[in-house]
Amino acid sequence: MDLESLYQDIILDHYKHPRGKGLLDRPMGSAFHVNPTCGDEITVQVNQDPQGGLIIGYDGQGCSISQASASVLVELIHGETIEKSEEIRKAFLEMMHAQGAGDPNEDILGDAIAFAGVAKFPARVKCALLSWMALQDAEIQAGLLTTGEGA
Amino acid sequence: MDLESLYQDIILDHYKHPRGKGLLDRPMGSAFHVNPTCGDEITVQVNQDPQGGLIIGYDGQGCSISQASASVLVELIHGETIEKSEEIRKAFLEMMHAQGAGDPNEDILGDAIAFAGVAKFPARVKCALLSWMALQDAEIQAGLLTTGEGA
Amino acid sequence: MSTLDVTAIKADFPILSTTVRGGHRLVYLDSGATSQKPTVVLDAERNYYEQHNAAVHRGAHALAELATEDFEAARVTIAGFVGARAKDLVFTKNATESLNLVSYAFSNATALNNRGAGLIDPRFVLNPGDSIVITEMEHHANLIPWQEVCRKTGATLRWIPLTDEGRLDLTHLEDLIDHTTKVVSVVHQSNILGTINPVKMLMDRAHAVGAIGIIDGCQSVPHMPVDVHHLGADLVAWSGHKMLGPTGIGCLWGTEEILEAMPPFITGGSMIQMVEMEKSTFAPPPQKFEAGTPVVAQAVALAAGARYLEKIGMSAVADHEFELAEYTVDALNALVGVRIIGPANAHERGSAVSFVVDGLHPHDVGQVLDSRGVAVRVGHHCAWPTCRRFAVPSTTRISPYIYNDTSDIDEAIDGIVAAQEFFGVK
Amino acid sequence: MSTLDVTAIKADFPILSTTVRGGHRLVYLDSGATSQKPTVVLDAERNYYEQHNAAVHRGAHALAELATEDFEAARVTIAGFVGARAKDLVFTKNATESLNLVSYAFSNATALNNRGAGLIDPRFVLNPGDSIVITEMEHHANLIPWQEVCRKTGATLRWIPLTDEGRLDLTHLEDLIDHTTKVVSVVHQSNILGTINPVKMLMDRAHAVGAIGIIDGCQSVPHMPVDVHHLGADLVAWSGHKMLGPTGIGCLWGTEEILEAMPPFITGGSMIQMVEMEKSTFAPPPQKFEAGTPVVAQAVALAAGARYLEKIGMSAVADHEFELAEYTVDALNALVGVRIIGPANAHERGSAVSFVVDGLHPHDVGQVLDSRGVAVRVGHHCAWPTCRRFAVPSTTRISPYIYNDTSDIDEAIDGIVAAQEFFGVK
Ligand SMILES: Cc1ncc(COP(=O)(O)O)c(C=O)c1O
Ligand SMILES: Cc1ncc(COP(=O)(O)O)c(C=O)c1O
Repeated sequence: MDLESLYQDIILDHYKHPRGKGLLDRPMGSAFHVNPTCGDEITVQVNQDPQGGLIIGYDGQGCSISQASASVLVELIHGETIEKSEEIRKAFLEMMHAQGAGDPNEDILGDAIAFAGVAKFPARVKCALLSWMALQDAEIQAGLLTTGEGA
Repeated sequence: MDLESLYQDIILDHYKHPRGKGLLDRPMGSAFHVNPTCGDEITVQVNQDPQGGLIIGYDGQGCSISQASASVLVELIHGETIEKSEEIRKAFLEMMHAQGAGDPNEDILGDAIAFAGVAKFPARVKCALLSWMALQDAEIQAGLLTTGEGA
Repeated sequence: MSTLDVTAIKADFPILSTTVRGGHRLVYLDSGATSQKPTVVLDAERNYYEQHNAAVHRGAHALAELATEDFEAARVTIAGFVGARAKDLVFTKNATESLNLVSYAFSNATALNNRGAGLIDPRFVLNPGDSIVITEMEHHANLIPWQEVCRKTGATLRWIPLTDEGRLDLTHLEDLIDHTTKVVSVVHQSNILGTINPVKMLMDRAHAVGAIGIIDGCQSVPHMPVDVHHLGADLVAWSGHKMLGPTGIGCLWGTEEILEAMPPFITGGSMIQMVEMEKSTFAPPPQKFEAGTPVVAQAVALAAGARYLEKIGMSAVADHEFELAEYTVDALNALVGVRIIGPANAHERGSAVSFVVDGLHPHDVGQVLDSRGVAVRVGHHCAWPTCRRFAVPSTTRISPYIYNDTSDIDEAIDGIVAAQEFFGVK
Repeated sequence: MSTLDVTAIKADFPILSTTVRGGHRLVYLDSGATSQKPTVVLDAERNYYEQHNAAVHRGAHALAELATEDFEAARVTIAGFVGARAKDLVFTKNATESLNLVSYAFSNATALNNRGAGLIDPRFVLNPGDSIVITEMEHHANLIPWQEVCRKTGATLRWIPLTDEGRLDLTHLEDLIDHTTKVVSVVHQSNILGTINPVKMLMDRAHAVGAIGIIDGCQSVPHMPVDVHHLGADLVAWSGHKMLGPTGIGCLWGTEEILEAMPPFITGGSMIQMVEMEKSTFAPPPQKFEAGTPVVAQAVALAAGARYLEKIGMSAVADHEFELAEYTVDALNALVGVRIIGPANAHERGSAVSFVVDGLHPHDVGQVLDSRGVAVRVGHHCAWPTCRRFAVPSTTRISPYIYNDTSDIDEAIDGIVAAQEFFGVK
């Protein structure tokens, strides 16, 4: 097995140098998710600026994949509209469920495209998705999204 | 398979012409047993005459083996002392658990020796033992036997 | 004419070419109790152990991934077999556990509610005055759990009585299933009488009074096309070993909504979300109901059994069984001194046919058949109250499956006549 | 020097000669989760289906007799493996069910008692003020069932805390297990820490205060000689799949007296004495606890596994594991940046060894090992509170068995170093 296809340099870089880690002061929405099989934890929070741009905060502990994924999430979603955020989130989910097949859109996914290799490791897909699931819940809690939308 | 080795003539005869069937007026001990897999039922009752001889009554419904066995039981136990009754009961149990091997004592078992063939059919052993188990319980209830003795 | 190639099917079941009782060809007519297993099922189980065996849902290594994939793929297949989604299918060890899982939802919810322990769905809380409705033809597995729930909660058990021909007597249905009713749990196809019940109507009636509707599909899922969505039930239970699968696996299908609402039954590892010494939270269904190491190899093997049945086609299976039912019923009706317990015609009935022989005890009938290599079941078939209803201590039951043809039924019929002759009741 | 011929043993396990992740020899070090199966076990299961399969305890035909004999002979073998009598051994689907069977004895007895439903043994009735004592190193299977019992009855859950080296802190034992205590349920050998607990002393303390003593033997029965009578417990639970057996079978041993006294758990067919629509009475143990079609083929296969282990000899197995434990602990202690969670020496511990690597998450350690063909478990090992106690989110665990030797441990150690290098934490 090719460890490098899983642990792309971008992932290791985000893992070692997480972007935008930290919680918000008074979040509109906040969601805490755990991976019940390994105990990894993540809290994702959202606010919205007056122009409709999302403000994302997060904190957590876990493996390289889950932490790097959260860092990439902030980089991609921070400042975007809720519509754009949904577009990115759905593209990420689709990529992670494609088991390594599919044709992820680099324009939308940016650095997140590095996670395409993770999709080949079913046990790690959950790690990569942890923060994205929490994001959705935080957005629902903030009233920016209605339940069940997309998923 | 040899049906005749199971259904000895003696057994069929007892089945068709049960000896001493009927319940006692005021039994000292009475036990009702069922075979939970097929619903066969038997009630065995005991009294003791002034000389210490056992008086047995019974009623029941079930297959040829269980009913013939009860009839043989009455024939063997009726009028015997409790000690003799125990000797016979234990010899019968031993024969039924010998799976067709062993060397049953015809002097003690009389007609009951015909059940030696039944011991080769595990599913029918329970049928043959039904009344004998009830006998033991009835004797315990009558105070003629203490719990756990023998079994 | 049956569309099934029974000779070819028989060849797929190694045990059916064995002999018993000193050289007699095995004529297996006890599939209502448990079915035999085709080679593909045995191979699937063995291959799993020899190639992929590992703990599922837990490991991150290669084998654990393969084992998890096998297990969840099996869930998709078995759910698909009854028209369901994988996430609505719970694996248990047998149908009995499936039904207990449901009955315990009620006793657990009631106990928790009585102690004020959290938010409990009121549909599962039972009080004295509430009623649970079953039928007089239930297998013990769909009777005793409800008796126990009643003992623990004070609810009352009611049952739909039977007509003399072995069908549900629906005369007083509106009084039996009324506003006090919180559970209606009925067998789809009786394992002792063979009767096929109008379950959709009963489930609709259950829902009309706000009760939860449960179906025991043990004898229907293996024998006819079943789409859980057409049954109208909230929950359907059945067993793997009666549909070509191994022992040790049962199924419970439920609507997403009901499975979410039900409290867990067996608790422990793999069914949790978060655990502290003081308290835990639970995973969503189906995991919530699958505590501990699940029945992985059994699921993989059962999926192979489901695929085998699908290849034959469940409509073809049902047609075949209808023919066998008709043939058996006609043959038994033609015998002097033999009485069918249950519908004496093939209308709305399965191929399991119970009967009694005048002057002969079922054990003795079964013994004579057995001496000829014919395996049938004798006893109360875990439906003792049904026997009582028909005033018989027990019955003899012929229950064929896809690997039986009319020649097997003939063997049984010949055996019955032989028994009558042997015991001199003819 | 190990007395086990590991090369010969390996050859009996087909899966151990497969390769994973593109040609790597499989180094299976996840036996704490589930063991692999030798050919004799797979053969036993298959032969059962191909030659004897039928419903047990129910039929009167030839196959039913053979199947029943197989099943009950398996019970004798498996009971004998732990020095017990067959009649005191109950088959379940896994250890989790075994432990739930016990915990439900308490919640069921309490519910029945609260409704005045019959004569209930007061030892099983729990009230607010009563306590249940476990340890801080329990598997979720011996934690959550008791949490649930407490939620349903108002009893209080207490636990024996741990020392920093991963042993029970018995300082306040007399206060923890006191006159309020009705249950003491402890793990014999921890699946996460490897610690072997002084269970006899704990059971004696339980009995001194009149509590019922229960042992989770999941990680001891497969790994050392266990005679249930020497443990001093009332009940011992374990799983088949961790001792060479198939998935889908668990065991519960109990003293005759306790099994008689406990109310049933799962109810239905085959566990009854007499059934009417209104009420039922139950069979004596073990049948009372085995409702429905039992795990027949699984019992037959597990018996073959037990015989395989007996042939090796459980003392030899324990010696072998002690050596592997010592070797593993020493090797891990010698690594820079690696910390063992649990006893860091081989005294009173099993061969399952958990550890964390500074700067590396267990998932990532496991992934690197996996890429080299080494299968270990990462996560909280269903003992989440134990992880919390040691302030780690999860651990990596090496857990060998009879088919592993020191060369397998070496592969794991090399993999850990490789992981440190890959992630640049060394
Ligand atoms: C100590 C311990 N207890 C209980 C269990 C639960 O066993 P099972 O999953 O077979 O029910 C396990 C294994 O997972 C264990 O290691
Ligand atoms: C109608 C019916 N319900 C329930 C059961 C119980 O199934 P199991 O024994 O597999 O739990 C059976 C079979 O025995 C059955 O025929």
